[in-house]
Amino acid sequence: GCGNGSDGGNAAGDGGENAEGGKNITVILKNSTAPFFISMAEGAQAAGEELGYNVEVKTPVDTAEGSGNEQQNQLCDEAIVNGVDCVVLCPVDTEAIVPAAQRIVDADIPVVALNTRLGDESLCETFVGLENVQQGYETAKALFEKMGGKGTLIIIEGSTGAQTSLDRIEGCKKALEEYPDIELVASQSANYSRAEALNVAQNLLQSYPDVDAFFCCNDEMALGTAEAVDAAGKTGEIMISGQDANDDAVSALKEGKITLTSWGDPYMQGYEGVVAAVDVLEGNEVKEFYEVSTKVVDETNVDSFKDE
Amino acid sequence: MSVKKKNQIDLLSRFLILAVVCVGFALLRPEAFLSVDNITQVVFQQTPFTILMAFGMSLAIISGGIDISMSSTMVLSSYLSASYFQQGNYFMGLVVAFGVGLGFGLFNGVLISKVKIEPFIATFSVDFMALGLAYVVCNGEYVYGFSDGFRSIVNGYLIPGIPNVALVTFLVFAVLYFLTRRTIYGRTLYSLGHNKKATKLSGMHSDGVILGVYVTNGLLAALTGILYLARLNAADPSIRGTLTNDSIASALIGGIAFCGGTGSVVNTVIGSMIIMFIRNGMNIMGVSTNWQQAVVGFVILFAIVYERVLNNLMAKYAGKGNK
Amino acid sequence: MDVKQDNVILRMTGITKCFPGTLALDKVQLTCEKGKVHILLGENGAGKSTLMKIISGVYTRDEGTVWYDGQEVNFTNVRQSMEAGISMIHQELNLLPERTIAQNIYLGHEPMVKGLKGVIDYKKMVKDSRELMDRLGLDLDPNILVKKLSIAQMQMVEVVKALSKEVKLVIMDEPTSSLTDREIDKLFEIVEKLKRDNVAIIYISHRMDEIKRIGDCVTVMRDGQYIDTVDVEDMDLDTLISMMVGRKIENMYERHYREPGKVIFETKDLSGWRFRNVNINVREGEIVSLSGLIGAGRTEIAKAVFGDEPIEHGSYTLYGKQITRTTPVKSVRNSMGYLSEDRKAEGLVLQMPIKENLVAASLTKVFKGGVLRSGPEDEIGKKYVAELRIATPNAEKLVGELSGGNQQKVVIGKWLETGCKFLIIDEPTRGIDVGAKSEIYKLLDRLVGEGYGILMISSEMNEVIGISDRVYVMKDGEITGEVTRENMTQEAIMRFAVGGKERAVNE
Amino acid sequence: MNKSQKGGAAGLLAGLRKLNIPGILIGNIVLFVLFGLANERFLSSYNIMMIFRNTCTLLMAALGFTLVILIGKIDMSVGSVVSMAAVSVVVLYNAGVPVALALLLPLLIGIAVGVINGLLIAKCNFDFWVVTFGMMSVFAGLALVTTDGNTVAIKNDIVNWIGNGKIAGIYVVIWITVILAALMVWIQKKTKFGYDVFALGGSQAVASVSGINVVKTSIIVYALSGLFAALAGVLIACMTNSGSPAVGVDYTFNAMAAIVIGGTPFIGGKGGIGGTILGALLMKILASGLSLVGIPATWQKAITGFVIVALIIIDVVNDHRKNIKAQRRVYNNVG
Ligand SMILES: Nc1ncnc2c1ncn2[C@@H]1O[C@H](COP(=O)(O)OP(=O)(O)OP(=O)(O)O)[C@@H](O)[C@H]1O
Ligand SMILES: Nc1ncnc2c1ncn2[C@@H]1O[C@H](COP(=O)(O)OP(=O)(O)OP(=O)(O)O)[C@@H](O)[C@H]1O
Ligand SMILES: [Mg+2]
Ligand SMILES: [Mg+2]
Repeated sequence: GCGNGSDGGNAAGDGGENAEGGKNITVILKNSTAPFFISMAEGAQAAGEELGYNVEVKTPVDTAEGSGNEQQNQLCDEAIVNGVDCVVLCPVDTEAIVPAAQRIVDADIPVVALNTRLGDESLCETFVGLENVQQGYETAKALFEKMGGKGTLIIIEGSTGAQTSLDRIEGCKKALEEYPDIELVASQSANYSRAEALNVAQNLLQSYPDVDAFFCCNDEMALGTAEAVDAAGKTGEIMISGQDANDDAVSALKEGKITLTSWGDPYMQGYEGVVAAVDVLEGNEVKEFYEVSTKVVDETNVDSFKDE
Repeated sequence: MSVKKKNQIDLLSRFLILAVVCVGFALLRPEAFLSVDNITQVVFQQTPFTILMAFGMSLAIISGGIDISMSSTMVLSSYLSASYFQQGNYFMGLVVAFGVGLGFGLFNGVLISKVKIEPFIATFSVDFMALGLAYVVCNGEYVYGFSDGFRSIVNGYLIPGIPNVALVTFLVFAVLYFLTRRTIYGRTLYSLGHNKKATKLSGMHSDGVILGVYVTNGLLAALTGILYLARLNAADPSIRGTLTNDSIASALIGGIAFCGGTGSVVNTVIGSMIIMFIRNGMNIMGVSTNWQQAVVGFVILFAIVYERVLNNLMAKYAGKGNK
Repeated sequence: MDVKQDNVILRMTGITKCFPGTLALDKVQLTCEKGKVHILLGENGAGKSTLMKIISGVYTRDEGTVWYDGQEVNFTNVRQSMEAGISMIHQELNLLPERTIAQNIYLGHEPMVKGLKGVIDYKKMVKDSRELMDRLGLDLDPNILVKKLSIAQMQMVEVVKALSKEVKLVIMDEPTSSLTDREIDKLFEIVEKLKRDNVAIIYISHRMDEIKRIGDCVTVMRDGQYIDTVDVEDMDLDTLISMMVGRKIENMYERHYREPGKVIFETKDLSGWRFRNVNINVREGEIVSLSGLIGAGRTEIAKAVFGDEPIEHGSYTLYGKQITRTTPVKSVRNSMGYLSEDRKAEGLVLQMPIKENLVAASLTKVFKGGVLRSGPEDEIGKKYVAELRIATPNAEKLVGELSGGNQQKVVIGKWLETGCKFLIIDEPTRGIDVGAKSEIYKLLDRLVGEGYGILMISSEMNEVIGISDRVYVMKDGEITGEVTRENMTQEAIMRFAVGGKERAVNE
Repeated sequence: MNKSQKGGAAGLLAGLRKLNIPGILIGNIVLFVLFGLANERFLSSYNIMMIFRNTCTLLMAALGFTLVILIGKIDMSVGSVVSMAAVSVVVLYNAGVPVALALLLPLLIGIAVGVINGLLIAKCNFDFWVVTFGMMSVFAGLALVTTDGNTVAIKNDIVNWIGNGKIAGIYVVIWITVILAALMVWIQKKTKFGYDVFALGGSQAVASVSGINVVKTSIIVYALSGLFAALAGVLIACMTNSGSPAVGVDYTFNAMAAIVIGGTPFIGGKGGIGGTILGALLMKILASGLSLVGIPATWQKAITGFVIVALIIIDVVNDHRKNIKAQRRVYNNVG
């Protein structure tokens, strides 16, 4: 790609600068309703304001698996049509987005990958985000420590095939290797949904009433699982870990319904994503990977983790 | 064979499928599946939500239509009412929730009965509207944490041993069964499913009943939404999930024919139970979630073939009896 | 009856056909000759259509043999019989409303582009249809959609369709049930021409007057059984009818005329989609007929009055109540009944039991306070099955399993049960056998005796003249004349129906 | 008649009415103009090509499906076949199957699903909703199982060329879709098979007493529905260089919507593929336009719903008006 911030030619043949004269950055996220991504969008917008760039955040209309990628494809083309200067892309589907990313690159628009990697990493200037594997690993490790290094574990997976979910499971399994006394007894998907997690966890609790902990691939499912555990009257006995530290999960953590979660700071991810894009546009040197730190949140730092 | 008898046999055959599913899992994992806890949990806590939504789908199908907007109406109404319930303003919560349900139900009903739009396309568009508005309203602000008082409408026990949500579902079932089987409303509903024109020309309130069906569905969606708030302790757009598909599947597996005019809410209950027990059993067995949908599909196909075989056997038997 | 072997085109013997629950045909035989019109006679449900459908391959027989054109055949689908030169006009209209006349005429045997199998030559199709229609005297554009035609025109298109291929045997199953005299004449001309071309014709009709007009020989069937085959010349109609019904029917059109009472129904300049400025009235104890050619707009009046179609101008009074806008619900409440011309699509719910159809228009009686009491429903079912002599073991049977005449009785029962006093009946005996007809006429007579006012729409002249007190005649949406019982003749009615107002007045 | 002489807008409108342009086409044009006015980039050649490109897969899935609806039935399994085909291309290729076969075998899967549907429905007389819904569940599940839920990438030049290459400046997928759509329109309008489809939709009874082989025609219709759904899946695999088991989820309902908006009602027997093309286009124009003129994603769904309802209402009202007019015309002509 071209990292020098020139307008470049693009397929629509239009100049990239808008009326106010600032440069345009389009940020394409996965969805418009999850708190995680709304926070990310806010971060991106804030960075744009600070740095004097026009940041436009676009998301697919449907949050369901099926249409997400198709609609992101359309948004990529729209960015080309609008002749923006840089695209910050957080793909729903790592692999399926590659041709669309290729089209952006072919139109001489640089791409910054955000939060989730691209299937073909050569297409992006840089990746801003966190290592989900690492996040999963650290969360799992913290959970296992709390379990005292032994006991039984159930994994509640996200939507089958979702990259984030796969990575977090991989991280968890890596941690499992270090704790030979912890036994993984079951692993089932609840499609990132609170309602489904509630049913799945209830069902699994029938099979494994003595399970010691649930490792859930996001907070929504952790909250669903917490309700199942609560219904079984085992709150506090069974540990539950989530991911993302969204507001509901933080409340639940304070109530003691879930044990821990981890914070990937979506606001910072969005912010850093735009900063990286600006770096690219201004010709500054960019690293291959801007890592946003993750933090395990438990009852000790639940009130302060965002300030640190 | 009289209609009544044939319906009874159909129903019985669906019961048998349910029994086979249950016995199968019971043999495979008796200790987990057969526990009283597990069965009551599936029947009293998980199935009610599917059943309530599937009731609506069934009413629409019996009347010769379909309603795919219910799950989105449910999401929207639960969102809009959630904060009232959280603040303890139950009155406003109920007004808002049922108001939204009523509004969308009326809208559907008018589009279908007065404007004469096909039920699929009408409810398809309304589904877009309701879900779209839910996205707009929600805007990432989930509502979490309800008082124990509120949550007890699901988890509490007015009658020992039976959670309130099951009680509510049973009441809805009883009302709907009565409505569809014992009242003018029901008679018109079934008549409509078979022949709209003749129903209208007999001076029955056909438009009114169609309107009634979709309004009922809106209200059912609102009710389910409130129950979900209490069960999940949160308002969450992902609850929509696969409910539309599940409710169609419940009606189909339960034996409600899509051409309209046949089946009853009893079929719906059985259909929902079959699906939920399959889910439960497969979770318990630790089978990958990916297989669940395929298995539900196989059961649907199995059910029709099996029913055909049964019917043929019955006909043969009846034929012999006649000779 | 001796039959010259080489002249025989079709010979069926020992044909048996069983449907679940009914033995539709029991060892039936039939022999047809080239260039002859063979009439098939029998009550509703006697098995006539079933036998014909076996010939044309719609159904397959259970037992028996069929010789056709010199060899034994067993058609298992319609295509085979079509290719063998058999063509059938079915009892129901078999047209596609959304397709053009040409497409309907050549449905199933469309002309192909030369050298390209499977590609249709629409131009040729239109040209051929036009020729064919010209030949048969049907003046229509082959490119218009069939849904725009009147029922009579559709029926004529059916005839054209049947003759659009090389035929040796034409089966006509009640082709005239919805035709008026003018089209019937046209049809019979065609039949004569076919006879001259040495084509064999099997003809089914419930209109007894047609037997003598075109028939050569008659086969009578009853309850799925073969009764006899006779030459038309050798037989008088009454004997044929008693052979067919199994009893004698005396005085088909039995009416006890009385002095009519007060006016109960009166329209004032009523206009609607396809009629205008209609002024008619019906008095207590009267059967008033609306006559006219098919498509004159009579059904539209009935539908507008009942509330199924809008009234655009004018109004009507019913029992002193003035009505300008109504719906079926209100009409039933206003004590009106409407027996529609299409009983299967509009009158009955075929998949529901007899008793439930019987109470369909008076649900409040069996649903006290909206809730079902099963007692009254069963009683009503039993009552009408007995009273109207509906041929069924019980009132639980699905209406769809009844024969046409019995279905019609259920519809009548439905309206009787409402206790309405004003009844509009549209083609009450269409497709119904003589036996059932005479019973229906008796019933109507009884009803007016009890003070009912009846407005009857009928295309069958005999029945109009036979049982009505007065006749209004319509043409093209307007009432062109009124004929009273004193001067009620076919000619008087036809003059208004064909000529319209001016001519009738001038003469 | 006076009206058209008056000229001006009223005359133009009256003239347009006479042309009898379907509401859906007017809807398309109106949207095009509106979006064009709101943002001139909407009318850029790149964007228009992208709208066409985006329409391809939806239209492809709807092509065969339209025939199913024309015969008065439904095929709920379309979406699952789309997914299954997309996944199969990738899995087959990655398992070492030659690329041509990897692209063709999934089509056979589609045809097989269609034939099974057709046999169960037309031959064995099972309810078409139940059968196709069952098949939907089965194949949605199998697609998930095949890749264990993952999206799998495919790296092959031919595949990429089909999905992302161009001929004469226009995407290959657009060529393929246009050619197949044209072929289907031709088949539907000009061939015996097309005639039979309309006959079946008008009435099965009429078709069968007119000597049309109902069973065979139904099976072919379902097979085509499966084939085109599979084609859509294959195209998706080519366009995204990957196969994902969830890609087809929304295709069934979206295709149904495109078909119904396009003027083919569920009762069958009228309408046709021409309308479906416009219907599919309309859905994609809406999606692209709403986003391009800056309507927030959260609002787009609701607005799409409103537009569909509005269009359908216009259609229904129009139809109704035409019906009344036809009734009157008959009466005036006769009188
Ligand atoms: N498809 C069918 N399934 C079951 N029973 C049938 C079917 N078709 C006809 N029957 C029964 O077979 C018997 C003969 O019917 P058919 O239609 O041949 O009578 P028909 O002589 O043509 O009477 P109509 O004068 O009323 O037309 C009737 O009892 C009818 O109910
Ligand atoms: N010439 C026509 N053009 C279009 N539709 C017609 C025509 N004639 C009749 N129809 C329609 O066909 C249906 C049946 O018509 P039918 O042939 O019974 O004539 P009708 O107008 O109802 O008058 P009548 O009852 O006097 O025969 C009616 O609903 C009518 O709308
Ligand atoms: Mg008959
Ligand atoms: Mg009429």
